[in-house]
Amino acid sequence: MIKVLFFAGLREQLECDGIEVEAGQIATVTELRGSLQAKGETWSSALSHESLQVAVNQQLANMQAGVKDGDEVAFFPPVTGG
Amino acid sequence: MIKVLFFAGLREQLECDGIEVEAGQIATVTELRGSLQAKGETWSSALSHESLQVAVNQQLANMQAGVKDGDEVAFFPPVTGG
Amino acid sequence: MAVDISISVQAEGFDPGAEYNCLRSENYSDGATAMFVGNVRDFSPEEHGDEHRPVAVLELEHYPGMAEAALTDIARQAAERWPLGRVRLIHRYGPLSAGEEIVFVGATSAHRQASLDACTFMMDFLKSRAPFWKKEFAGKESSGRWVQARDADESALDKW
Amino acid sequence: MAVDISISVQAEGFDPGAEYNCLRSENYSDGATAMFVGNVRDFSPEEHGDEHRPVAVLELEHYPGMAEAALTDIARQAAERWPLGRVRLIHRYGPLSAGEEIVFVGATSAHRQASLDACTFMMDFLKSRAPFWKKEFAGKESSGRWVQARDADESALDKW
Repeated sequence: MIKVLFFAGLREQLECDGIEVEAGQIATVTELRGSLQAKGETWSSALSHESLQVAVNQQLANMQAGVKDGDEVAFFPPVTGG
Repeated sequence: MIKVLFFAGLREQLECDGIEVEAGQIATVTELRGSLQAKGETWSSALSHESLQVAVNQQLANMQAGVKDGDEVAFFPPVTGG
Repeated sequence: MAVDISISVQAEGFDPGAEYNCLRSENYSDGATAMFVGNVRDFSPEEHGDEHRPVAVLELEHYPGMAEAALTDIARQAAERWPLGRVRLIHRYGPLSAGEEIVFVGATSAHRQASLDACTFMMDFLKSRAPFWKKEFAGKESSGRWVQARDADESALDKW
Repeated sequence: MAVDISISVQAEGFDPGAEYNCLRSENYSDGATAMFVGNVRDFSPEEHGDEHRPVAVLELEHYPGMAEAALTDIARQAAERWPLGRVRLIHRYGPLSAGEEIVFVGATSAHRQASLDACTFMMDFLKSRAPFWKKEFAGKESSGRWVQARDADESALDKW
């Protein structure tokens, strides 16, 4: 399984903190995102934002990054701390 | 009279905190310095250092700056505070 | 000489004076200490021409685990670039009132420019690379508004 | 909006935590506070290849009157260049022991970069334009050595 987390505005839009996704054929963040977008209109739209950020195993990554069973992947809007 | 002050290493070399100088024909810092250098070997040498700094009425100035009766002129080495 | 790095991600407040004392305690080799503190403002500057909106409460969301990792990484990067003695980073999360401290960045060095540059560098990276998100509330009853990331914060990284 | 500038040239010590509190007190508009503190090191780095010399006491001489004027001028220059809320400069004189605070520079602003740049600017000018001179003593019995001005401090002004 891949553990998927959502933060901030994205978490609110999806009304979801996180879900577990079967790794199956998923090899990249892009593929993971695609499988989530298939869940419906809200997911498709929320995860298509061009400023969408991603972290794989708590490290900032890009959409081409590889993912595998056991990974933790987080999606979130641009950060605004500091 | 012109009030002349010396600080730090220069004060120590001259063994003098400050003196009063008759304004007379003195119109610039250079002329004031020349009249002080006439006081002897120690003064001549100490005041000829190329890094010598000067302030006129508590504002940094250069050797060409004008001086007149009633002014306060200070000579000192490069500052090292902060 | 190993750099002494200390990171906290916490809900509790902190005391910048006490943090200064920790940076200085028994530290006789570093003559320079630079610090930056970020506090909650009572208004939100609008980038797009609206009037300033009042802010009573700022809610800070974070990504536990990654937040600590990101701060540690930022501090290590600073320690690789400048000769630092001690580095301290604190970032709070949860609800904060106007005036409260959000973030502390401190660095000691033998060189003033190194300590100041390191603080600027760490704040720049923290703004654009650490997983924290701010939501502003004008009052207790109001619904919040997520703070939007500023292009200027992303481009601030270009200078490093 | 007038900048709130506060200058002290003093023999007594100061508490950076208390200075921070003054910069922040009732200040809800400036989200950014940058500070720099300079402390007495227990050694003198030799620029010319000698070994580090121990320093037990640093004696700071100053030009009373001009010192205050120079600090005020530096703070005003900073306030003209950046949108600052409050500026605080403290410089001590007299004998100081290793570890003691020498100088404090603090600035608040709505913008982090402004507060950090202002502190760097003020330290750079303070180093090369304020009438203070340091003399180092290795111990109570030893004769002192005047600290030599560094070319790097003068050239640090070029960036402004």
